[in-house]
Amino acid sequence: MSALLELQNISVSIGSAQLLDGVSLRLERGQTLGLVGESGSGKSLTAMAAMGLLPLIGGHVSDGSVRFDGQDLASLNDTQRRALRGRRIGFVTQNPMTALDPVQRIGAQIDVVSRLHLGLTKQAARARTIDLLTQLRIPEAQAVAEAWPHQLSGGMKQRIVIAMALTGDPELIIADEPTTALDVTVQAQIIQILAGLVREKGVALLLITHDMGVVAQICDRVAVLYAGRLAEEGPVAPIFAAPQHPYTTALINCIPQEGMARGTLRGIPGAVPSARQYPSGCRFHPRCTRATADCAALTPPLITRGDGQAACLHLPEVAL
Amino acid sequence: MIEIEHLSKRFQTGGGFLKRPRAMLAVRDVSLTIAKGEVVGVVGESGCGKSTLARLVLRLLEPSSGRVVLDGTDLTSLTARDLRAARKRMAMVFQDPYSSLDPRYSVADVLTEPFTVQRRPLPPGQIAEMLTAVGLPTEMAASHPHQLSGGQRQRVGIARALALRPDFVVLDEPTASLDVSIQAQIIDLLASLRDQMGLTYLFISHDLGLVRYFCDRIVVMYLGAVVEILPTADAAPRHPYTRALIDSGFVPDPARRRAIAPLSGEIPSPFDLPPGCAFAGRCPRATDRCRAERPTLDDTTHPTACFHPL
Amino acid sequence: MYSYLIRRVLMLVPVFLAVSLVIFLILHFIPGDPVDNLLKVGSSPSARAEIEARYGLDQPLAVQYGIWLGRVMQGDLGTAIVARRPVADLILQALPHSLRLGGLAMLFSSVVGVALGVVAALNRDKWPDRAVMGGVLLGSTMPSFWLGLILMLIFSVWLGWFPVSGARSASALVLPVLTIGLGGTALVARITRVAMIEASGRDFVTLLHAKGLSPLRIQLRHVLRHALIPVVTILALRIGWILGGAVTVEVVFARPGLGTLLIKSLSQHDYPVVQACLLMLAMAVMLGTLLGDILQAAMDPRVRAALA
Amino acid sequence: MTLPAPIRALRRPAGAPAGLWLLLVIAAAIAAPLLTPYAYDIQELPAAWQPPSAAHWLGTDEFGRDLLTRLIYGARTSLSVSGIAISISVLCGMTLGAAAAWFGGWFDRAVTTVVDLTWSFPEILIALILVAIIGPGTTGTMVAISVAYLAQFTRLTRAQIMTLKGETFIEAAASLGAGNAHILFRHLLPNALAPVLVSAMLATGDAIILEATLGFFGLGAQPPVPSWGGMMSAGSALVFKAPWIIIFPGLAVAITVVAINLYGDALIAELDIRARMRRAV
Amino acid sequence: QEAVFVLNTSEVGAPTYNPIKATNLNKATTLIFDRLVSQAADLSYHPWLAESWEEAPDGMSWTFHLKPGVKFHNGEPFNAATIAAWLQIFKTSENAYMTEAIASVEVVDDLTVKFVMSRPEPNMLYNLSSSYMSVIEPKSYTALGDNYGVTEVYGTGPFKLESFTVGQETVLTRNDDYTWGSPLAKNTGPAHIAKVTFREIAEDSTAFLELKTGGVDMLLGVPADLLPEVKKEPNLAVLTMPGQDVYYMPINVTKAPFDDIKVREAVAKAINQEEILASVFGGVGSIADTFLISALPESHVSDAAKIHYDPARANALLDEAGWVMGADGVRAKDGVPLKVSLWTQSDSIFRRLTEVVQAQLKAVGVEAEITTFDSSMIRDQYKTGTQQLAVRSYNWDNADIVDWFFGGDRLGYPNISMFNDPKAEELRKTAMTGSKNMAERVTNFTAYHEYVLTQFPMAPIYQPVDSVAYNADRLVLPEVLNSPGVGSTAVMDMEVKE
Ligand SMILES: Nc1ncnc2c1ncn2[C@@H]1O[C@H](COP(=O)(O)OP(=O)(O)OP(=O)(O)O)[C@@H](O)[C@H]1O
Ligand SMILES: Nc1ncnc2c1ncn2[C@@H]1O[C@H](COP(=O)(O)OP(=O)(O)OP(=O)(O)O)[C@@H](O)[C@H]1O
Ligand SMILES: [Mg+2]
Ligand SMILES: [Mg+2]
Repeated sequence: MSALLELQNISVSIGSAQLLDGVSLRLERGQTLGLVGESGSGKSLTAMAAMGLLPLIGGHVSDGSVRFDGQDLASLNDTQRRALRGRRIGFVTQNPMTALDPVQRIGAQIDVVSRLHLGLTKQAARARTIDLLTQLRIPEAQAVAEAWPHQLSGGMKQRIVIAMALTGDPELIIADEPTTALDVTVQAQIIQILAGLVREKGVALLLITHDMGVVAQICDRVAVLYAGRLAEEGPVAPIFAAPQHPYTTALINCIPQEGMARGTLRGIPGAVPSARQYPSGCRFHPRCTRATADCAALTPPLITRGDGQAACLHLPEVAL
Repeated sequence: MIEIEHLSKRFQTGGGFLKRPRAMLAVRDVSLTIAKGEVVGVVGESGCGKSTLARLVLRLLEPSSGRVVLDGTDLTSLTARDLRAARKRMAMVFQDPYSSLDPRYSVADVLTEPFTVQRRPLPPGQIAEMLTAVGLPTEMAASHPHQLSGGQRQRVGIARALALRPDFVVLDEPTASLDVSIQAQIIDLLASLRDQMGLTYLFISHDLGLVRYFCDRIVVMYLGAVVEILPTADAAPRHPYTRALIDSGFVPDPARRRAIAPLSGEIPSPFDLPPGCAFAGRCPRATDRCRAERPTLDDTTHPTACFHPL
Repeated sequence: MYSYLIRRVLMLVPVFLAVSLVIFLILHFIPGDPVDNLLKVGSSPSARAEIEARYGLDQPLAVQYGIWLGRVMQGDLGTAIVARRPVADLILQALPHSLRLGGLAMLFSSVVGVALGVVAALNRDKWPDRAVMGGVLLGSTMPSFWLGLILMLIFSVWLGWFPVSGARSASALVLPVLTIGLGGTALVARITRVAMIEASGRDFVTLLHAKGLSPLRIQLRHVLRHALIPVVTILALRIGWILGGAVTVEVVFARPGLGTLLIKSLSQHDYPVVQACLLMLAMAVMLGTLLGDILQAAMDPRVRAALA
Repeated sequence: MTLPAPIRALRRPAGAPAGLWLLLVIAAAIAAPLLTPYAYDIQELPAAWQPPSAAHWLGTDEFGRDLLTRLIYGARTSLSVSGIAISISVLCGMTLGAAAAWFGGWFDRAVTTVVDLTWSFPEILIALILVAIIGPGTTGTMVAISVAYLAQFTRLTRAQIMTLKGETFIEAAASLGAGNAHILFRHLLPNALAPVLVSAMLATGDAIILEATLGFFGLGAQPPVPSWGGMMSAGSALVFKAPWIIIFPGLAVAITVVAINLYGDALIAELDIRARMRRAV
Repeated sequence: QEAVFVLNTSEVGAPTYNPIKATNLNKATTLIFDRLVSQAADLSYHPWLAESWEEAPDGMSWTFHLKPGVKFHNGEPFNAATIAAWLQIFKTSENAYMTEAIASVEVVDDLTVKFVMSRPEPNMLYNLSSSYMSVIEPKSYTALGDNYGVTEVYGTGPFKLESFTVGQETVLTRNDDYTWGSPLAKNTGPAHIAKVTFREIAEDSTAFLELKTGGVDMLLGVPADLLPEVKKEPNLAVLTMPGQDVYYMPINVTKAPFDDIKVREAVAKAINQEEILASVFGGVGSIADTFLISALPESHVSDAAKIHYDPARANALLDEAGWVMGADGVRAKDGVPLKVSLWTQSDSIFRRLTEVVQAQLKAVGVEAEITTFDSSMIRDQYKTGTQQLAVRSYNWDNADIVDWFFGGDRLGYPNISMFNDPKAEELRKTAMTGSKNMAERVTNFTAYHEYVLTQFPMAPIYQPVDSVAYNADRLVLPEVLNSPGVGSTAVMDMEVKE
């Protein structure tokens, strides 16, 4: 069975800057793929590429292909691509506070999706909206549909955005850091909802997050991005048990764990390089504890290991 | 060393021409003692009054009632002039490293400012020394904030806070806007500085995991009030809210997956709190009593404001 | 909402008092005595006193203000000293001309300005954007009297399409409306463009795209709607500007109107008329802000919520 | 090391020609006597009304005076009057705005109310009334222009300081024990300066138009001193007979103001203060 | 038949059609009101509302026989009682001096009145032909108060007021009952034109453009500098008549340095009238070398008294007065530079004229600083008496204007020169009240005028011609125009081509 979403070795450029370099991802139906990495590593760009929305920010896929259900997005025309968005691919943004049109009522913002993609009448669309809101355990769905965005709390808004993503009955949901702006208790609610969708509706979920905890708890696979390149990708359990890439190790070690003694947290020295000055060779080498002279000189290839892949010169498969 | 006694802060907003203002208690009757060398954490969700508490403690805001005593001096009754002098002994690191540095100031200017405002001579080599102490290259002295990354800025902010060698530092979510990787660096730095300089910290965060890693004692706040004070970082929680906070965290270990059991219900508006326990609406253990009567911290070694502690 | 409206209208009262006081006081600092205009040369002090008494000029300033304000409240704007007729008559004669000119100019600026702003925003950084913004910049930097004269030279003198001056036919409105309107168009186009571009970058627009809506629909139905909020607010705030811009243009095109009346009365030191003209303009400004606030509240539920 | 922003702005696409034009105009204004063989005030009545020619590149006016010469000298008047007026306005406006933002309370409310009101009135009206009070001439024009723009700078400064007051670095300074004076003079005002100065520059453009308009009403610089507005005013009477008399000064105003705007935009981009300028409107 | 006329710029803004209260009346006034006496182009007097009149041989009484059947616009009859009431009201007028010599008015019968004089008044007929002595309707005048002439006005003239917007336009409609026109016109009975609109346009050039583009039919005043432009247009015609204006430079004799008669004479003779005539006025009109228009016999003063451009004398006088030429071309005395103020009004022709005057003064070392005032405001400024030099003009066709502008009892305004000379006052008294007949009056006024000239309270500059421009495709003007200007007489014979 072919993957539902497949990024094949894609590169993304905005203007003259190449911001993503040879990223490949696979997401099967019913699976959850976590995409992690520090800020600025290219997670959102990857999501935009998958949505075909790069032109919005002035970017384009300069190499490789994005395939949805076997179809190359590049081979579709605008109308066909639009027919996918909102219908077969749902999108959940990072900040629910700004994701809703502040001058339109909640209901109307959801209705439009089913009217556009499912061809429902006004009444039918509203019925569907109410139904969805109820499914997401939103109390007084009727009233909420008539409310203005500013009248709702952050967690509620994020649920509305999810409802919007669900309206077209999508096969894939792309969620770009859906909980970062929310309080921890609300964060748990939202993650639970997303995980439930995968479980109950069998949708595939591309979950962008910076929280390794979330990945560990609900993802099937995880992809680690660093400075526009894929560092490591594979099923969650083996990666957490034995990360192949020093960056993955470092990321996991950044999280204070229960029982850790004070002063043992190390973090990753330095900062993510900006796209204009990516280091040569392995882009992680300036911050890597295991870096050697080779790391600065050679670009590590993406090596397939078992069910996953990683790009590090220190992997045993890499013959120097 | 620090005694916080019945501190409260009332905010009024929205008053205008022919319009009645609305009032809320951002901090409600908070009392707390911090011993020298201790690291006390404050956790709570957004808007529960953590930052307000921090400002009140340093008297960057005038409290509506209550007092703060630092080593026997009542900060709340000091004159403006004495207060300014007293500021040598205490400092604050701010949440947002982007707006906490004057964009027109170079790093050197930022680090000189504490000496200027306290009318103290700047010891030679001091700036380089401070930069080194927070792990920044000395060349960075000439840089301006816009040339620095978030982590670097926060280091500059820490260096500025420590410039006058205070003994008490309030850290208001110093890592909230940073990446986890950078957060770990900063926490690490704060820990080592504390060891070197014998600092006392009031550490504010919304991340219970982080607080449990970093602090000796933990104050849990909910809607302006303290609901529990964990005597040690690994003490088992007694308040259902603390429990919920712990359960909301995701353990970064796929081997220890567990069902997510989030709280239901919404946080009430601080402008019209229910008469009883503020958490009652979301609490799985809530009873009619909780909804009618407001619990206070009990007098145990593990103070908890709950009628039905765990 | 209604309580807000009432509050907002009540709020105009102190503002109106402040404005009227300022207008009243300012004019008393203007040198030159209108009474001189009325007096026969070499007339006796008693004749002067009589005239001063007739116009209330012999009272203390505070009393004069009180009397004046009281009369204004009753719609009595006094008698023009030079033109010797009720100021209200003069104002009523002038006002329709100014309103017609100002209203049309406003309409022109908003319609054309929004259209140009949209075109520019949709073609951001491409040639239509550059052309529109360039033209708009030039339009807003030409002194309006100059623009008026040049338009008059081209369209009236050389081409003979429109009358040179006056207000005797509808076609006489074309050039003055254009002259004032071009400045406003520039402003509106610029705000529209910036507001559209700014709104396009907002998260909810990304989400609209993600919902599969067509880009044109997003721009025109959603983004433009947002962009119009600042445009409407600023336009309403600029009512005073438009009427003020009418001053020079009315003079250039020798049109009757508040502007011409104001300039004339100002030079004749005809206090009551100047006061009335300024009061009219101030009222227009106040109503403009009121209208702006109301429209903003109507267009933006967040504003409504903040006000309620 | 990076160059100062005004110079960096010159390297932007629109900033370059705009900046050069402004430099040219300023240089010409300063070096006026050296640039032209004619005097601005000597009448040559038989040579009146000449269209542009080799001897008089822009033609002559109704007194046979060389228009180019008068245009250059007019730049002196227009630029200096608007420049000085705006400088005064900025000084007073900053003081007033800073005081209002700083002291708050009834003082702030009073200032805001008055300022908002005057701000809603077109500058030309305010200026016309003031000139009527002070009397025509350069001094009157300068005072009128500075008062007309006072509201703008007061508002802007106040808005800037109000925003800045909420910035954490102000609180940080206070937490170090900084006094009011330090915060005001070392943080708030320096940070408010860039937007205020840039908008002062843009306002100078508007002031040139305003000066020209007052000149058109015969209230600006008095003859024979040339000013762009005065020249247009004189030329307006016979625009159909000698259009060049009014066309060139009008173009001078328009181009100069365009240049000021373009250069100002470049400066705003270079200083990265667009958002701050917009917020303050 | 409708026509649109544009009033002369000097008449713009006239606030009222009340001839009693007005200080500035426009041409439309002459269509609303009739006068007792009409004046022909040769300045002779002819009947109008008065069919005939007799002056007593000693000049101590006048008897007027009124035209029967004349009615005001509001239906009131015109008769001897009207005259008595009107002259009673006229006593309160700004121009009451015109009837000063009338001691009382006797109603002889319905159509006969007799003026009993307190002294002979040789100027009587002139005064009665002046538009300020337009015959008003006394009843409505009293009833309307300040509104008379503004909202409503009733005269006996060939046109009725339909609407009046100050500073904008006045619309008149034909008085269909009118049969009592002045015999100077061919048509004495209702006018040919049914409706006349008088527009007020402050800028001469705008008015010209309106005429050129067909927006209006006639300009009642065309400044000399526009005449060449008008003549270029094939469809426009110009009618030129002797003018009644004089442009001059008043000199304030009380303000240093002009308290020194030498300096006054110097600046007066520094004005190059020929150059101004040629350059500013395109050679149309003539120079002025006395204070009066040359059509008046009183302007024939001795050559010595006439004031002509004489730079050598100007320089010599200034040297003599102690003002030494400095290196910068400005004279100075005791370290004080010879800087004086030069006021003018904002109308473009004045601004241009003044700039030339400024340059001419500069040529003899006098630096004049121009201040421009709005034309309606400058009068207040004169009243302050702080002026030094000014450039202005007046429009009058009687020698008594010398009295008006130089009478010692009118200092400030209208006596801008602040001239108050004992000898002049004596001559003035004789001229104004001491003449028994016209010939005597001319002699007395000439002497008074001549003396005033020798004291240099002003410098005469220029006398324009009166030019009217009209659209020949639209208007037909009578071949001969038997009146001093385009007024009622001309309009009666005017026709519009359809
Ligand atoms: N519109 C744009 N123009 C230029 N560069 C951009 C643009 N958007 C993103 N970038 C750059 O692309 C890189 C990756 O950005 P992206 O937003 O994908 O990061 P991210 O991983 O989503 O980070 P975060 O966790 O902060 O959301 C960054 O270096 C960023 O500076
Ligand atoms: N100056 C102020 N005026 C009015 N209300 C205020 C003010 N400062 C804070 N508040 C209100 O007080 C409450 C507590 O705010 P505070 O900033 O202390 O919360 P916090 O716990 O620090 O939140 P966060 O995690 O978002 O920083 C909030 O509801 C806030 O809106
Ligand atoms: Mg992102
Ligand atoms: Mg906070």
